[in-house]
Amino acid sequence: MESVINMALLVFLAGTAFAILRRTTLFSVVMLSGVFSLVSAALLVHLDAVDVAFTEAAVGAGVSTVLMLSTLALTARHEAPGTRSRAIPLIVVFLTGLALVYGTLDMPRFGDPSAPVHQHVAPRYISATAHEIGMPNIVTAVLASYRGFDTLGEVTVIFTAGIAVLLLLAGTIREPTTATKITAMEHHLVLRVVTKVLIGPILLFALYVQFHGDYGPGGGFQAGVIFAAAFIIYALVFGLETAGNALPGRAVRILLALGVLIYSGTGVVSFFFNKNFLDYSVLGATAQAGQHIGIILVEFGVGMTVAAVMVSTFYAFAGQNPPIGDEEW
Amino acid sequence: MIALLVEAASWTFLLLGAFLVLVGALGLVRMPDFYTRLHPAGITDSLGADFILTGLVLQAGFSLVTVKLFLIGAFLFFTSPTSTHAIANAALVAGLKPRHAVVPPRPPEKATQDEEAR
Amino acid sequence: MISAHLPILQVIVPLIAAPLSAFCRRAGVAWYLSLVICAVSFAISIALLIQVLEEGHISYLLGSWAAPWGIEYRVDVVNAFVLMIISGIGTAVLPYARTSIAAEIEPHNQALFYTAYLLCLTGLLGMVITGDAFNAFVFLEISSLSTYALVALGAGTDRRALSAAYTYLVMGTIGATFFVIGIGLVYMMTGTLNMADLAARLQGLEHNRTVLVAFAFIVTGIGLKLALFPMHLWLPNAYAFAPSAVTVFLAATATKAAVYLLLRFLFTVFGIDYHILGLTMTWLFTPLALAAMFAASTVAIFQVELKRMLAYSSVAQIGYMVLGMSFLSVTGLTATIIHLFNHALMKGALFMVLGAIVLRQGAATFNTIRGLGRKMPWTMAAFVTGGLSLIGVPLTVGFVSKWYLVAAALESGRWPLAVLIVLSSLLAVIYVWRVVEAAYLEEPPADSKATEAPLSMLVPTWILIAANIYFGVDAGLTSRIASAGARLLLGVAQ
Amino acid sequence: MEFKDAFGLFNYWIVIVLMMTGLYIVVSRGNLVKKIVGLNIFQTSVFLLYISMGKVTGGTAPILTGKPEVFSNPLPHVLILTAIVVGIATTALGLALVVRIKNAYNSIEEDEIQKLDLAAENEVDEPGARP
Amino acid sequence: MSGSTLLVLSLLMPLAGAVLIGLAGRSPNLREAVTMTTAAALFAIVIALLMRFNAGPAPEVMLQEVMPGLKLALKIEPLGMMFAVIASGLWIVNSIYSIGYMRGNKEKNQTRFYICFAIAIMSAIGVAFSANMFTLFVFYEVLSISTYPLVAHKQTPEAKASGRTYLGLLLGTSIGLMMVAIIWTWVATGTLDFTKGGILEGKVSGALAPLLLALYVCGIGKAALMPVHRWLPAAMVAPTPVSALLHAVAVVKAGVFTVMKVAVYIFGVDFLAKTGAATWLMWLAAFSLLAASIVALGKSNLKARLAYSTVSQLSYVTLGAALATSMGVMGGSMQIAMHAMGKITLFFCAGAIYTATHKTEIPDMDGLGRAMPFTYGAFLIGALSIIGLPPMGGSWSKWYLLIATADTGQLVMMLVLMVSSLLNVAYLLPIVGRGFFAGSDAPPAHGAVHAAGAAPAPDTRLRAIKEAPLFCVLPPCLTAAGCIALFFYADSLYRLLEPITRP
Amino acid sequence: MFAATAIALLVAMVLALVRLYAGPSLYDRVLAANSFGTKTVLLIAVMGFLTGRPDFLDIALLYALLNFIGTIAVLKFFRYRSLGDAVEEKAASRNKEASQ
Amino acid sequence: MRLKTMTHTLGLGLAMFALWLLLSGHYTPLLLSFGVASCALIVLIAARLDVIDHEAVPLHLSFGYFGYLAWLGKEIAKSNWDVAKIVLDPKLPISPTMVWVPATQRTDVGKVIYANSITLTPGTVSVEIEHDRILVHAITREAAEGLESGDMDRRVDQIEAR
Repeated sequence: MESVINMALLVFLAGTAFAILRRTTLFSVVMLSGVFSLVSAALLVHLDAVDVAFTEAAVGAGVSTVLMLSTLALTARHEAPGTRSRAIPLIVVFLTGLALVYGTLDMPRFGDPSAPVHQHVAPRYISATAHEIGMPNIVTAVLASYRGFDTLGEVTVIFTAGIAVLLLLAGTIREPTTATKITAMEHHLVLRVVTKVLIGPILLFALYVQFHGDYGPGGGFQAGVIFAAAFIIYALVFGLETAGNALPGRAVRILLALGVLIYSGTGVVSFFFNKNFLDYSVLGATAQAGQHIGIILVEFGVGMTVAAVMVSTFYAFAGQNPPIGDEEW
Repeated sequence: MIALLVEAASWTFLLLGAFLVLVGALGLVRMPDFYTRLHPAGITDSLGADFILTGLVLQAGFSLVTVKLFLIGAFLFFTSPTSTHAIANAALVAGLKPRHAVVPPRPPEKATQDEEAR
Repeated sequence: MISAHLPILQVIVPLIAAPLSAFCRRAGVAWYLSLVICAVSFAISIALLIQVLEEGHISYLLGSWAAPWGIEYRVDVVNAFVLMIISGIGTAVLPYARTSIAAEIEPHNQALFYTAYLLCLTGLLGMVITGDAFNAFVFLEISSLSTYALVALGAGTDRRALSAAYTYLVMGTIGATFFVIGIGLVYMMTGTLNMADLAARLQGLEHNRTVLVAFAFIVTGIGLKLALFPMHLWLPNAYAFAPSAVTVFLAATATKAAVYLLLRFLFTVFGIDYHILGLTMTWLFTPLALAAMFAASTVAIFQVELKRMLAYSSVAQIGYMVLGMSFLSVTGLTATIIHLFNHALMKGALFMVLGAIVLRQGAATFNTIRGLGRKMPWTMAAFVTGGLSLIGVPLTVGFVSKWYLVAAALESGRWPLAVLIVLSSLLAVIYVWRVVEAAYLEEPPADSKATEAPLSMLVPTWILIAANIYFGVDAGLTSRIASAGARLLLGVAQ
Repeated sequence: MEFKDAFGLFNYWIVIVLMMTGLYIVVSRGNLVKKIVGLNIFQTSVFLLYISMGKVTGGTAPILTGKPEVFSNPLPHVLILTAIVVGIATTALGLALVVRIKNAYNSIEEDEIQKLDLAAENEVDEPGARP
Repeated sequence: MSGSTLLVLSLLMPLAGAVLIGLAGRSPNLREAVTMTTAAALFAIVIALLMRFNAGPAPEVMLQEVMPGLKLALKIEPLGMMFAVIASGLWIVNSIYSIGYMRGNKEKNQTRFYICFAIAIMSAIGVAFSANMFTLFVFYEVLSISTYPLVAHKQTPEAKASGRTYLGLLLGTSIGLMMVAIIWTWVATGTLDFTKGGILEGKVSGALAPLLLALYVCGIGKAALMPVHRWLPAAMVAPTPVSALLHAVAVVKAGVFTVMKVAVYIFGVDFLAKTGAATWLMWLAAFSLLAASIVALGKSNLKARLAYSTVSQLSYVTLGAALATSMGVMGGSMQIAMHAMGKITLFFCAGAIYTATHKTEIPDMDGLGRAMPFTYGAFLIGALSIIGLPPMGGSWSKWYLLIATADTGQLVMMLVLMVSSLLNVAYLLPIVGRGFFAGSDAPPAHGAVHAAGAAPAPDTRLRAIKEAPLFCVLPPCLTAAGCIALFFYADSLYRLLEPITRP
Repeated sequence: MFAATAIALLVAMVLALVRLYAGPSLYDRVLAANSFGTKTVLLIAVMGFLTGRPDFLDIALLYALLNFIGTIAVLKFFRYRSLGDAVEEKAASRNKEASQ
Repeated sequence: MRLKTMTHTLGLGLAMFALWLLLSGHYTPLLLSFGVASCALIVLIAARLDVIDHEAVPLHLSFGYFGYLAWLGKEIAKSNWDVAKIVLDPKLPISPTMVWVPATQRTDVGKVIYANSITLTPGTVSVEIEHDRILVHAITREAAEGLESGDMDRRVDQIEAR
């Protein structure tokens, strides 16, 4: 049964990928790519990677789609018919694929418990997390503590992206005009009411995910995305200007940086106890408690930066002047 | 005994739900135009989803899982008609004409109870 | 106490400074902060290098988790040297950047520019210092992402910066993804990500096909990042249209970090005994390096825009570095490592000169430099000196590199290669001399109002030029370090 | 190779097909948005490759339940979490670039942009030309 | 002052001169005074060094260890000492001449000219005193680069093209071939020091030795051996003092000097003789010698003819080295000095003619000798020296070379030398002859075209011509005298060089 | 039984994909994508039970949420050609036409 | 702050905390305090976003709402069955119709509930909402007529107690 679902989802993915290749309407492409993420997230759940699935769904199906749609709104709807030769790319890709297939021949079989990956390093995480970190979610433990520095890097990556988007787009954000309110969807009765009702629960869900990352799937990153989603939906329905008044871009920029500082600051604290960077064990009475506090702190930093980056990126994209001129859909 | 009953009920719900979802999807493919496709899609969203979730709730017994299943259900209950309405509305506004129905003309205004939007 | 934490401070000092600088509203404040931070970073790298030279390698456990379970920073003479190059250039660029950036970038972006700059520095330092394969990827991406943005900032003067940045982004991401695939495959066969641990566990897997493919993907991935011919197509435009200060920084550091990564993976992770290594070197790296040296230099000759000309020259120079590795000998690797340093010095200086010309003339083409030898004597003198270094004239660093490279070729008995190496450097004579001719032997246009570049740009330029000469006249230190690094990589006793 | 063996690799093969489809979209299409989509697919497929290798048959998600169970390997999950973030960061940046390119060139087709760039390059030769 | 200080000073002096010239650029008189003073001071230093060298142990100094084992070092040995004396001595004369020529022709960018000139002299001295092949290579390159602005001095398209050829060939061959050869030597022997008897023996197999020698000799583009001689005629567009510098003072001399050094101190005469590595070189030199002479015969441009003459004469030096005997080495080395003195005279004269009349073509110069007796007299002496007739210095070098061919039994070579001398006579003496005797009444054949127009009558034309300015005429007279002096004082030169020919 | 449900959902997903690919109008695609999303939510919920770890419903919840936001974004995109506050003449005029 | 807003705020906070307790499943002091902090934060943000009003916190709906839900469930089941039959019928017996139906609710929330109820019952989809009427697309004539009877409209009216 498991392999049937597995296969089915994989085939879905392949089908979707081919569809993306074939379609020239960019809108379809974007929708299909959202579906691709959604299916791969389902597959990730199936492969026991719940945290990853959580993230992939939030990112691939959520954030990417919104960003791509904004881009489409500002650029073009159709792909121009290709003029370039496709033989060379095909050959290159085919050879690359062939190389990879060749590489699979010596791989351990799928799901093989005796594969080398399951023999070294990972078993220790599984066996030691309970007493060293003291939280059920091993992924969070590894993410935030054993390989906490990777995650600091990850936060820096997302911070970089936030800064980069600001650098690229902040200069072309349009000044709000008096007419802007018209296009807020406020007059859309159903949307307005439902959104108002949902914002609270969405925010709550975000914070729930933020603080329960130790116990189940989730954590700062996912929480940040959901948190930002609440703002995005608010901005979609009530207009960017309203959203900007409630949460100004400058404040977002501060939060953006603050998150990274919280994370790295948590690491720096260890210095004062003459411990290595990111050694949380000094933060609490016992090493385990220290780890727990440390992880909560860094996850908080992650969440803050991620949410701020998402919001500021959305602001930057949505605030662009759409090009003049139209083309038929 | 009770357990067996619950099990049986859960099966029924799940299978019924699965059936409805399938029917909905089939309808989505079969129906001739956009507006008619909205209806079978609604099957999946409403009863299909609810049945499956109910079946799962019965499996889970009363626990945190139940709460979450319930929340999913509630969320879908709120959002799915909203989305459907929004899509339909967008299509109409954009000028997509139903193929098998005429958009009736706007009846004359009855009263001027304006300023509804806040 | 602080000296125990030097390895991590090397990375987190700029990392923490980056968000701090994002708070700065005024570009000037951000600039001061960046300058101080870069200087500190440079000091740290020098301290690390000294420490490493005295004590051998340093290992720093992040979060105090023991090595294969946690992430380890592992500093040895090779990466300490590269760290020094990166942070040194990073510091040298800043005084220069202030004037240059103020002229080339839209005002509202100037403050954030320094944040991106610090992030780029963080990324480069992080990917070089780390002893963990995946961590290297993460920091590689930090540097890449910030680089894309920095390159795109050139749009303030030329829109082509945007398309260049885009191409760079696509190619860079493909490269990074290949790298990740490769790491995934080796992880699959070994269960570890720590480089030293990987090296140990890859023993006995020499003929494993998965590992072989992993090798291929890692090499290709890094190859894309370091613009190994023919995967260099992103580089010329990216360098040509980025803001001048960014070009200086990138040309002098970015590919260096990638070359380092390649060295690390080839020699430390897969190891000199890896059966396919020799074949790869002989049949892949040597021809590609030669092709880079000749094709890119030839293309450089026909460029009108000087930045792009030097960018192509960089591709050729990367060919030298790769060729050095391909000899698999101490001398060859010494050539590669020392050329990392030397090339940073000469390209840094040359691009600085071009930046100064851009500042005064609006662009650096053969058209705008006519007669500049008289109008901007110091600037052009710097160009000539740097150009001589690029050609490999004695008493410049370029000569030192070439010396080791040719010696390596002759040592290995492949003397035709030696001839090819010097022949390709003759191509450099042609393109450098085109500039010299235009600047000195042509009269400036009558209405030319060009004046000498400001001191803030001249001084860093001449510092690098002086370094070009100094390390060309006294290459004892650099060649000792480089050869120690080469021995380390090859596992030869000192 | 036995059938069972081949089946054990089948998962990987499909993942490879996915990766290559993504890569093909990137290298063969000229539309800048579609390229980004292709990159996304490429990267997502790589994520699947990692996660596939972490899967243990009969295992379960690496969240301790207090019961002795077989867990799938948590490390690939951690790595991929990071990689996903990198992916979205790249996508956001790429799309921002596309928007700027559209503003500057009024096109998001690589071929047209190259043509415009080439024209600009040829202009440089003319005296006094400033790009 | 110690010998090593003097050595360093011999490099610093022209360098300091260059800097001072740059500073004094605003005032031509001051600038030229600085040049002259520097030249004189340098000559004094070199002479002091010569005396010290004759008196005791050779002064040496280590400047800098560039790479482990690779040193920048100076050391005096006979050949270098001779070269240094020639270069520094002729610089004085050349400076005087430059002042006259540059002012007379109102050249632009004179400051650049003098600066580059000083640097070129500095590098020539460096080449002369190099203690190892690396140091020599360094100065060799500096010399190439510093003379480039001199060659391209006029900045006309033609000058630029010549500059390109000049630099391209010199840098190309030196980096492309000589550097490989040097590194090869380094890899094979681990040293680059100039050592009596050579360093390669036993380190490089006999089969590879010719190849290595080929890399060296072809790499030394400045020696203008036939396939790589193109730069030399091309460089004729430069002002005449530059030509003098190139042909006599520094550049080509540095080239053949390097060939000599390589033959004597890197390969070692014995090693060359034993392996026969230089046999091909001997034939190439012979070919180059004759071919260049024949080409020279066909050139009607005076400077071009002199240039090809240089190509030919330089081959004598190479031939001397290639003969691989002590007499050959002696003859070749002497030829460096003798040719320098002779050729500089000829170029000075050519320049003087140009300054006075703006004529460059030999057929146009009929009868000029009568108007410019000093110039033509000097020219005659220089020509005779080049040809190798007593009582001019040039006869000694030819003599030793002949002995060498006889020693080694290379009768063909002996024949070549003789034929070459005849050719020398054929392309040099007619110039003098026409200067004094031709065209006294009739307008020159080639001048017919312009005589047809408003050109003044030949007599008035000739009468209008006077000797070039004093600064242009005095130097050739001095060097012509030098040619004669060298004949009588060749003995001291012989004694100076004698140690290198001893095994 | 979970398996049967899962398979039914998978088949339904295929059908939704067919509609998504076939279109023909863009609204059909949005509808199909939305419907696909709902099915994924259900599938994940079921899969949680199938693998015996039903405590991953957070993910399903997240999907439901994102599905909603995605749809709203798409619609806004259609209607105003921008996710911001752009005033778009054509959309406004279309609006008028449609309502008359 | 007016009393009404106060109650709404309080209502939101309490509702959120209840939701937290339901979701959390971990009742340690640490997490409970996180819960309280979270709810406070949400209320703060909601206030800043200006979404605390009777629409976001529909306290004014009477308990009749739950009765209505039950009725709606029944209706949904019925119409599901109808549409399923149509889909499975090889002839596809549809007769798409669009009609305006009156919406007599006083508040927007009421109208939204009505419109969403229409959409939730398969066979009818609300396409546009005007001041006092809703444009409905029905898959069959019968479904449209069922709505036009006004039964659902009235029931929604009733739950608007205040």
